[in-house]
Amino acid sequence: MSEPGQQPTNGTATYRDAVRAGIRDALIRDPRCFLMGEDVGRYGGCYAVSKGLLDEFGPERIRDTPLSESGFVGAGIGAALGGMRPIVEVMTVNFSLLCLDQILNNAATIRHMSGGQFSIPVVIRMASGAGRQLAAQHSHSLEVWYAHIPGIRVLAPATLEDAQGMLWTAIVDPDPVVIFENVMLYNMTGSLPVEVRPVDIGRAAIRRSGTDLSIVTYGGSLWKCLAAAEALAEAGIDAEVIDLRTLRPLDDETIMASVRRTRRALLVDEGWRSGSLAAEIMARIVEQCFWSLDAPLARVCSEEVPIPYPKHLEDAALPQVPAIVEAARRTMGAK
Amino acid sequence: MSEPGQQPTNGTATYRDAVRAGIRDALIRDPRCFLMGEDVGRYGGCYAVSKGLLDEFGPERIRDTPLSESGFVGAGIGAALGGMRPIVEVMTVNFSLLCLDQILNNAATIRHMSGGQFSIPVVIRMASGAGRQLAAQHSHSLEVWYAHIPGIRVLAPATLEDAQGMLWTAIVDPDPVVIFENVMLYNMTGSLPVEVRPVDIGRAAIRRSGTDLSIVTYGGSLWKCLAAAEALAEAGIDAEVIDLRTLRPLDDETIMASVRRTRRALLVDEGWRSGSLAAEIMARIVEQCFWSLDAPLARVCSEEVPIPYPKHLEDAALPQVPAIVEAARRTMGAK
Amino acid sequence: MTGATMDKPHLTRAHARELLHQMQRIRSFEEKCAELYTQEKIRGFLHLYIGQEAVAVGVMQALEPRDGIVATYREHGHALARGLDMGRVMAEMYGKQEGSSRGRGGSMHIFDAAGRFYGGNAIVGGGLPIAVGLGLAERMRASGAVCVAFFGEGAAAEGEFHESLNLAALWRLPVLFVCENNLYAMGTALRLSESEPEIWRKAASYRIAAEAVNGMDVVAVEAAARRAVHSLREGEGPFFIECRTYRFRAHSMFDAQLYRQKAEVEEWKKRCPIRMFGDWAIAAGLLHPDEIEAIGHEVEAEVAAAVRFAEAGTWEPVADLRRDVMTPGEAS
Amino acid sequence: MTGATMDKPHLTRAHARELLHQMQRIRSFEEKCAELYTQEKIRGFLHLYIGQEAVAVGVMQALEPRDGIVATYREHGHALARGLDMGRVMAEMYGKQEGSSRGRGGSMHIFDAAGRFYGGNAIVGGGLPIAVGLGLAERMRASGAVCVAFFGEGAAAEGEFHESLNLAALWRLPVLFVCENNLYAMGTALRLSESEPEIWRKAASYRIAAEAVNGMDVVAVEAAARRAVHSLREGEGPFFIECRTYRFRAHSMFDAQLYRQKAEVEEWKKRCPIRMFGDWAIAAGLLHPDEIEAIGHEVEAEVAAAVRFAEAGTWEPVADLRRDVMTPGEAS
Ligand SMILES: Cc1ncc(C[n+]2csc(CCOP(=O)(O)OP(=O)(O)O)c2C)c(N)n1
Ligand SMILES: Cc1ncc(C[n+]2csc(CCOP(=O)(O)OP(=O)(O)O)c2C)c(N)n1
Ligand SMILES: [Mg+2]
Ligand SMILES: [Mg+2]
Repeated sequence: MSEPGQQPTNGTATYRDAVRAGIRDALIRDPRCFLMGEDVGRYGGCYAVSKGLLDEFGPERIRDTPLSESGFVGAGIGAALGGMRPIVEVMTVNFSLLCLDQILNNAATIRHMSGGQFSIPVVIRMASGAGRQLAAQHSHSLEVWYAHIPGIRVLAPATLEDAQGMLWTAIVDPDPVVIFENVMLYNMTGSLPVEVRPVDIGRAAIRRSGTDLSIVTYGGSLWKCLAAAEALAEAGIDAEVIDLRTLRPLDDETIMASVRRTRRALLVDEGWRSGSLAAEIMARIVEQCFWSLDAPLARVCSEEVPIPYPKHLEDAALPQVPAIVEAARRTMGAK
Repeated sequence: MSEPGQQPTNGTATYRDAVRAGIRDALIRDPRCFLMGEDVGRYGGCYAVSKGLLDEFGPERIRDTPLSESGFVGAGIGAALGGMRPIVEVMTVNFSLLCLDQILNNAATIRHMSGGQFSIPVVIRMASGAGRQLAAQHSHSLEVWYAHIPGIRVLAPATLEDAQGMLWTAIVDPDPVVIFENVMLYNMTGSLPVEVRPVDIGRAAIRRSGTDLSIVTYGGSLWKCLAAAEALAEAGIDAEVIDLRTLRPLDDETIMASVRRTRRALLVDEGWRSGSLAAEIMARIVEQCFWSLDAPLARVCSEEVPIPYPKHLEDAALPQVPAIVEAARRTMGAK
Repeated sequence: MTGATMDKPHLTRAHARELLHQMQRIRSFEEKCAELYTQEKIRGFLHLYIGQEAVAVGVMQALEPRDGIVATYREHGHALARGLDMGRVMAEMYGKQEGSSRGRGGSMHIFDAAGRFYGGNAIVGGGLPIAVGLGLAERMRASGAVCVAFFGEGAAAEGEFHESLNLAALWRLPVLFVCENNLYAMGTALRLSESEPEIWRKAASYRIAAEAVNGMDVVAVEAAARRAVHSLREGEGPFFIECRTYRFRAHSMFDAQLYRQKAEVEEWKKRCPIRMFGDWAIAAGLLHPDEIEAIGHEVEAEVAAAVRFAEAGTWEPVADLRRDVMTPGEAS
Repeated sequence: MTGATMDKPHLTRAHARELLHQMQRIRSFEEKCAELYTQEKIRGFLHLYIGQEAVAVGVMQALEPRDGIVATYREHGHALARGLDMGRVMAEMYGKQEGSSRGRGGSMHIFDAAGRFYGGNAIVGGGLPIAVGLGLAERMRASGAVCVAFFGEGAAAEGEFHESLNLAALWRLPVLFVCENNLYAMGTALRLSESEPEIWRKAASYRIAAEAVNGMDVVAVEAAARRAVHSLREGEGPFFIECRTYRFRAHSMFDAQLYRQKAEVEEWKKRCPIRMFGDWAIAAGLLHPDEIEAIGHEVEAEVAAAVRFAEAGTWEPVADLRRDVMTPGEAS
């Protein structure tokens, strides 16, 4: 993995490779582990994440499913209840609405409803986000919905290291874990650690230290925020960039410590503005360090419109570096 | 309707009657209008809302459906596309996860994806909320998820007048409207207006005027907030209570005008805290009137736990009057 | 009830007694529950199984302890027939921490790890994919264990029914689908919910072996379940049984039953699985009336003890509210 | 392709020409699209219909202007066969505001109010309930119009397939379900997705009349669709047609086709619906080779004009970004 703070370009592996390495590692280490989802096998995964795994592990452990999101996600939950360690791939978050009932009403509640008798060690991965001109039904960023659900853990790896390491951490977690992989990151290159190690998923990461304002973000937007921070640096504004990494539970400590230092914060989130994860973080900052703030909090989110197909409109609908820079400047300028 | 500001108890009609009157009125006025959903006919509606309507309008217009949430909600969307004005009842929000794909990916996007050629004049009603000891799978408050979706309008009538009037306003709206009826309100009594009239759904309502702090809420929590305001009044704190009424789009103007006057705000929302609608309103207040605030914003939401069955634990999980009073006092006490 | 199905040679006196005893336990337990509901000891939704006892009891005979079970919100019968302790089930209905789900679940969410009893699912159809997953786990481990999913005929209209049957058949999983066709889904009659009301015929769409049995005849149900489980253990893939039955009571305690005629209910009550089996067993010389009376006493005592246990149970402290959301020791 | 189905007496020269013309329009349009995709004029997902033209063209022959259509993301063929203007469809592929959805939808979301063409749905199975609703609207108005839903065999595994077929049958709605079985759902072969791979047999579960036809034979498809639509208009309830076909190209432009053998593709290409029908029409003396050549020229000209139209099209101003989320004049 190249240094945080710059979009890595000269490495030898991609984010896709990192996810694959994480899955492969889990399959090798734990015989209870298997991968299941639409086109994970023969096709190699719709984003080529699982390419080659079928040959290595066979069709029982790299299990192509019919188009039955509720059925196979529920089956993953059931298999976890039955002692397996399934990794279920829901092709994209866009289709996850069809299995949201299973995730909310079963994965997230069975432990509680059973008075703690059962755990559901299932990992559910899905691609998320816009930017590929896939239009209104294929461009959702619904992380905030999942982050609203008690009883599950929600991860959003933004780096190769996290993409690989979080998978293993998720597998050993006794509770359901949902992992969002931003579609724009799959081709991102870097290098993979030789030794695979689980990463701590409890903490947000400061990807760039700074003193003037805290930019809090996650997933695909991280790299836009880092680019914006570079641009801001040229204008003499020293931004700190926090990568949330885990969207549920949120690492308030890291966020608040940063905001207390910088006294200003900007939230960047590819979800639609109203009801965004950015809103939740703003609420927490106001609750926990209102008196430390020197300026109103601000956010850059997606416009409240189904994502349009044409590139210029899609770009305009999503958070972009200039808008982040502009919002940061306004936050700095606020008296 | 009894005066806002006190839980009406001595009237002649219930909230359930008000919803029924609204539906009946729509069926009489517009021949394109029909009601469809699980058990709306022979059973009379799971909360007895549609009792009697089958006899009056017959099985074509009071249409019992099989247990196929995605199927019949999608059919409602299709019928709306085809020129009808369906009122679709999803028994409760808990089951609406099974049709969320239809609502997000079809109802909310077809107008946009078609470049404005098609409208979807469908009304989708659902009961929501906890408090009846129905445990983890039957006690959700997911209004915030719906309020996140561009392309739909989201209503939460808290009074008899709104329960009746909003229905008609929703019917004449050319876009999809989702209406949440809090389960704890169905038995609330009051009187119905003799003349049915559509109500304006664009504005939040100030249900109690006050000068010391703004309590912003909606639906079932309104009555708890009004009770809390009475208790606060006895302690010399004069709270303003705002009923959002429409959860999407939010009426920023009314909220901000109130907060600018009172300089303090408390959000009360029965959803789980993280990613709540309360968070969104906090974010907007911070964005729009940060400099008017004399104290950190606060919220009272549900605890982040699947709702437990026993009464004492369910009560503890939900916003209650003492917690609202307590939070308001803290907000007032904050220097 | 046909004499034919009852004339099973393996129906020993002990087994006949056991069947009757189990059905009576459910009946008496639930009659008590109805009473406790009016006393507001039990709250929330309460869905009684009265009338359908032969299904749970019949099917359970074919299962071993290693087999898994997924049921619905109408699952007291399944829980008791599976051997869960009646006191703990009753305590769960009360919401006491001595309950089988430590009180968190209530009537609709009875769970028991020891009994491999996976709930208690209150989303219609929601348990079916879970059962498929449990079957998948057994199949991948080649354990020889099976999983049974109980659900109503109303659930057959849900998309998850379709997805689950296809998955189970495609992967040849050891899942027994038991559809309890009691003719109504809340107030919706079968003819208003299914264009093909012979539910068992739907199994053909997935190439799943299926049969319909008289769900008021405990022996017929047991026989069908044994055939099915035998086939499952042989690795023949899933099996589907439609049990034709009836609920004598309302859907839940809130239901005014506007949608069905009293006469229809009375007609079905004549086929009461408990009385029918008892009468037959006496006529066949398998049980003596005294034995039946003894069963009644035994069960009354068990129910009374269960109520005492529940009454003596304790409320979980409010301070523990956030317990069991995530596994202890993990961040939440 | 059986001579039998081709020997329809109503196959006039004009109609034969029309069928070939429509299929060729789709073919040439899409070949151009593939080219434009590599030039990055068309972006996002592009799913080509090449190989399946006989299905859309055959079915559309049975429809009237008042009938509604719901298709999938692989819907260029349906849109063109329905009579949408090729220039506007191409402009939509470009994302220009002269496109049939004003550029907002792109390849997967072609809509046309005048043609009662309701998309263009990119959620597999998601269009089926919509079609049921359109059928319900017709039925409630007793309009006599019907609605057709096109979908792939992969969609048959989705819960919405099940729910939609049941609803349509239960309410006897005028919905024609056309399953285009091209043997693959992305890279998943039918045998890996369905325990009952004869999709048309599933219709029996809902008591829906069904048949399977050779989807490479435009006349067979047309004949089946005419029978079906006739039955729909008579009020006989829904109808199900499985068209056995094949896509010659990759699933989308991103697909390396690791999951199928080149030989299999070549085998199917021999059954190309356009060449087969053309050859047959010549042999039957219905069309002269010159006419076929003329069709080719005509179509090339139409495609070229469509590209010119799209190229000359304009980009919607960014200032309009929030347009068409809600109806103008309503608060949003
Ligand atoms: C998805 C879903 N929709 C609706 C309900 C409300 N509901 C609870 S039970 C029930 C009837 C189910 O009927 P059936 O499957 O036949 O089972 P039975 O109650 O007859 O045992 C309904 C509609 C629910 N719990 N879940
Ligand atoms: C609900 C859903 N799941 C997954 C996808 C991704 N996806 C797009 S097309 C496709 C294959 C569909 O196959 P089929 O229904 O046979 O249609 P075909 O592409 O062969 O025309 C898949 C899996 C989707 N769009 N929607
Ligand atoms: Mg039933
Ligand atoms: Mg296909």
